[in-house]
Amino acid sequence: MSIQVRFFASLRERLNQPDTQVPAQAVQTVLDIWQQVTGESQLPANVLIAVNMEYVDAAHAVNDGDEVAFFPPVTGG
Amino acid sequence: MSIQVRFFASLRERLNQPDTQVPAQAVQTVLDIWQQVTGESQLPANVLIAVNMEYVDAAHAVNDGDEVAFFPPVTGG
Amino acid sequence: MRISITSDPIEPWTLLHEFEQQSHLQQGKFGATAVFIGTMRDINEQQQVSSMTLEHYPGMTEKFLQTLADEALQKWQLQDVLIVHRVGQVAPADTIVVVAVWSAHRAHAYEANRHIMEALKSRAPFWKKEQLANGELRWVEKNTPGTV
Amino acid sequence: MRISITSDPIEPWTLLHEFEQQSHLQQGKFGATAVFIGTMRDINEQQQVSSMTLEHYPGMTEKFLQTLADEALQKWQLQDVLIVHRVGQVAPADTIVVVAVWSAHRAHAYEANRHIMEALKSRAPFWKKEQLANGELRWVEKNTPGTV
Repeated sequence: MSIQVRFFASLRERLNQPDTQVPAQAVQTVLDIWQQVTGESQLPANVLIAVNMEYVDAAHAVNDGDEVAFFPPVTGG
Repeated sequence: MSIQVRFFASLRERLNQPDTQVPAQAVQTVLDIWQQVTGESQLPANVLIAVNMEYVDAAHAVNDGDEVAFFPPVTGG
Repeated sequence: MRISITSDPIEPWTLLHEFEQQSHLQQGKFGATAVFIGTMRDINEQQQVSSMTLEHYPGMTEKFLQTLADEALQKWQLQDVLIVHRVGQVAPADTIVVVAVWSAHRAHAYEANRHIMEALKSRAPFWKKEQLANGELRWVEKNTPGTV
Repeated sequence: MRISITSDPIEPWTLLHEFEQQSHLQQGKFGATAVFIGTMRDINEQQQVSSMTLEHYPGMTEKFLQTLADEALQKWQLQDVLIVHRVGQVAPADTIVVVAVWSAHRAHAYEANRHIMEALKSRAPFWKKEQLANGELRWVEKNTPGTV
């Protein structure tokens, strides 16, 4: 019963945080996950969030089995 | 002492008018040339005009040695 | 820069590849290439078209396209411009026009390419005469609009 | 339609030529092809760049681009869409992205191509990390704007 948490690019480097898992019962929203994993109370304004590979905002509810990703502004193309 | 007059595409076919020359002293403007060569008093609104390969309007003055061209709306590309 | 009017078939991808090799374009300096290719369709105004003849005004057409390219180089930050247009007898699926621009950034490439195509479509002296599948000949009277 | 993320070098003109041969595109049916090619420059933010690593989010990036192409096919009258994006280690002058669309008329081709590129630039999960000529590594923080 867990949620997969991933970090990408400069955010992964800044946090020095490898991909991890959190117990599903410990969190209700994306923001809860951020706070629990990073210890930071605020989600920086420019951090993007995806749940199950779709963009969401920080208030999005999370469920067991979800994959939650945090990443900086994208710079492809 | 003459002005070269050219017609293109559907306009050339409609008028059945080959390229020709008019004496420079007989005309002052593009419209004069049109009237003299075609016998039509009005220049149709959609006819485009070039003098020496630059777009002009019907009131444009013409001079000895000029090349004056009349053509329909363009359809390239 | 290359401005060319040709009665030979145009193979756009080969043309573009060779132009990049031969032009003064410097490797690593351009970040954005915008290309438009116009191709003859086999249907127009709901009728089957067998072939088409493209007429132009030799001298003026080249001059017009050259001025267009010069103005685009002034207005946008472009590193190179290519305009190639077919004339004479063409068949469905033949390439009619290739416009390509190279720039550091995409906004300039997109804007310049579209501007060149709209000006070419509305002002460059070319005329199309279609031969329909039923044998009829007809002049194309106007181009399709440049907006959706 | 083809959506592809690749760590192999992209040769854009060969790619486009082969795609036209292999796709379901019907000869004589499309009149407008709009192509954008993004290429790595050797300078960024006034500094010389030696190489770059492109990271992506495997799974999400493909899904995002697929949705983007599907939506473009819904919104505009397109006959085909190609999106190819490089990842991994790239060098100056390497092709990073190719976006191509085929349509009956130019307005749809231009609009769709630019829309796809703007959405890709602003939302597709890719990240660039540059290695500068002085040895420094730095993440690219944001893309250049899509307007002149």
